Amino acid sequence: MWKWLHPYAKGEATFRLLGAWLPWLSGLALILVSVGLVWGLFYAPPDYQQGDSYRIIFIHVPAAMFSMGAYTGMAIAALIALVWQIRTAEWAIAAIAPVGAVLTFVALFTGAVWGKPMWGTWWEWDARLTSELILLFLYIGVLALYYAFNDARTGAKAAAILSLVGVVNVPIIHFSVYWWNSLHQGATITKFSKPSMPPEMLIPLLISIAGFLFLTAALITQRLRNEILKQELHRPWAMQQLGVEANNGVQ
Amino acid sequence: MAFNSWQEIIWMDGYGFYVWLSFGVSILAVGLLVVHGLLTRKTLARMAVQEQQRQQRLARRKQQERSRSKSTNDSTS
Amino acid sequence: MSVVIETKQLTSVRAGRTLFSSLSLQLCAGEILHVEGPNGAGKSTLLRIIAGLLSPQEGQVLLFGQPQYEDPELWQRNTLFIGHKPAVKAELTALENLHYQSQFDGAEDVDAWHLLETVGLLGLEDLPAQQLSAGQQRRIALARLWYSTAPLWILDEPFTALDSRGIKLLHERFQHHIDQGGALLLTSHQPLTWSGERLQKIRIEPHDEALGYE
Amino acid sequence: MNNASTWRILKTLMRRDLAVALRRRSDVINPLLFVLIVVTLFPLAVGPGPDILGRIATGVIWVAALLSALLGSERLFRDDFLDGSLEQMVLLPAPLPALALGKIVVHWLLSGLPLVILAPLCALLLKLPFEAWGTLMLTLLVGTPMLSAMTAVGAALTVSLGRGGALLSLLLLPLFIPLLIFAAAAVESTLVGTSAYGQVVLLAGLMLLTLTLAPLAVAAAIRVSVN
Repeated sequence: MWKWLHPYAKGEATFRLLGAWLPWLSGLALILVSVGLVWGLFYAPPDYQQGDSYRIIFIHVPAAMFSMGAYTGMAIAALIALVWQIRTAEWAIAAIAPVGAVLTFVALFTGAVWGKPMWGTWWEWDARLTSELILLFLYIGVLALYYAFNDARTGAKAAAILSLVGVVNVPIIHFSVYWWNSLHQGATITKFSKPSMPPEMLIPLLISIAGFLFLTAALITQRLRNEILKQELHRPWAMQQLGVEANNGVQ
Repeated sequence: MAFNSWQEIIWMDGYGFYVWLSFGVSILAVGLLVVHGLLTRKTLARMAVQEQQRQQRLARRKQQERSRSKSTNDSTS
Repeated sequence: MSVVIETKQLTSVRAGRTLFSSLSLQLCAGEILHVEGPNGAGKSTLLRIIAGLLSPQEGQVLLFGQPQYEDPELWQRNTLFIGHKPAVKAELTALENLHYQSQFDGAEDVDAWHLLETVGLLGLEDLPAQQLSAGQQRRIALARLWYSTAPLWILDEPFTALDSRGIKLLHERFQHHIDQGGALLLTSHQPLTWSGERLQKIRIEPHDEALGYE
Repeated sequence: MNNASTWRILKTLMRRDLAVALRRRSDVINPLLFVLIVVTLFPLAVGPGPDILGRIATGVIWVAALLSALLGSERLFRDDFLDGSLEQMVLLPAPLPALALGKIVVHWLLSGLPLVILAPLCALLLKLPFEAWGTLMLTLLVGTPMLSAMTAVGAALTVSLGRGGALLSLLLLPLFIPLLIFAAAAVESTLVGTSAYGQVVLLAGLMLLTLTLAPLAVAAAIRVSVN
């Protein structure tokens, strides 16, 4: 029934709402990320085992968290798009996927760089890193499928189906990779599971996590706004937003 | 402050390269994403201009047709 | 006359372009509706929406007064759709194709040999369909019409690739169908040789709502 | 709704697909030959010593199976899409997921099942110790239906694209990972003398899950593709 409510005003209303949020989201993201990272980099004490190399955690952990979180969000958007046929949800897939992919890349890259001083190798088939790598492939798959079709609507629907198939598989993949990892190298210490972190480290980490939450939201909002404009380009309001006066035909 | 000098901050107990590489590439990646979003907006503005021109062409054509049909109607009546 | 199919305020947008908006039509038993319009106007889209392959942006389609999504099986049993592509398997013979098709349609006692002769494929019954011409493949697909009991036929360009005898044959079949109280919805660039009140026409024009025409 | 007619339509669909496939035997045989050739290449690449080959045998056979599944995936819906049978399938008065399951079953009969039968030959070529042959075949028997089902999802999503080949591998291969891990682990545990029961049961569970959910995804994807 949502479908029947203001089908034309909807894109515009969503666009304006997102526009109202965007400054707040980006502002909070900028402040919190800066505070979290500066604190983590310069003020938090060094780790007694890993020295200063552990400071990568302040980027790695939030990025890893929201790389998974964004995928879940994308799958929820996909479900809404398929069940209720809401177009904004279809566009949200295209907005979330690149953000999620970049976060996944960041988690993967920082994890690998961290691995070098820890394990002496740039790439270790660690369960978390392997999961992130597979997640990156899943994101790329969704993006590739989205843009493979000439008709944007068809591409969005296909990508939505794929996201849902993916989200069913993510826990299975996750479990299988962890299980496989324990099978092959049960003895290695996992660097991520800190039983107790002193508050001087935990607080900046939590701030950084909060910052990444807003960062993710702000990035998605920016891209979703673009996506709405792109799909509604022929409508007068969208052209006005882009600084062009629409030609409303002959009077 | 866990460090006493700039050198210490950069050196990071020997881990400086890894820490700064991680932070640098991460910030670069997110920055590129933001820039890409802004560039997309620019491209959209260009597409909007094209759309406007297309609409104008169609409108002009429609007006021509309308005035022509009006004139033929006038002459027959 | 009883209304077979009815559309209310249909709107379709494909690839950002509005093909038609607020399209309402009615088709009664014993009538033919010819959908006309230039290339790309959305004739095929309209037919595919009515057949249930596509969903419209807005509006609804009613078959015997029932909306499409309420009972898809009722819908599928009472309509017959043949699109641009004949749905003929190239690896199978004409006979096998017709056999499987009639099984799908739930037609029990179809005399496939006789039917193929009727549609002008005598002597070609057991050749793989890939050895037949486009028009002959089309005849295999159209053979469905000779046993179909579906009240509504939806045919997208049924005359494509047919020769004049094929066209005449098809016309006769259509006449039979509407005489029996069936309804027929079709697109065609061929002029239809019908006259009288049984033939309705609807024209879809390219349409740009962003300009505020109409 | 009407079970008798659904069943009749499903049977007709499967019979027709089998008939078509039997007319195009090379489509069935080529993926199997592909597996055989990949298996032949490995001893040439890593050396014919039984210790190395035995260790990598399961992995090689399974990876070859995954790749051949991709290779044969076009057969599932491509021709149907091009000749219009796919849109007619959507319009049949039967639930589309049931028909999708029918297509998956036919595909498995012609790709998965022959692979299970071919497995001993591959195991022989790769010098897999004899005691693990049974487990290998069992994992293939349980795993290949999943392979067919997932392939069907990918094929249905990409069928309307002209050349979906590379895209299809990108979409599907990450989803095959759990299958690969558990299948390899099952054979591995047989080799070290422990029971493979747990892994095989896990695989069977995954197979049931996949066979329940995949037809729904395939049906949704077909509806999008015939657009």
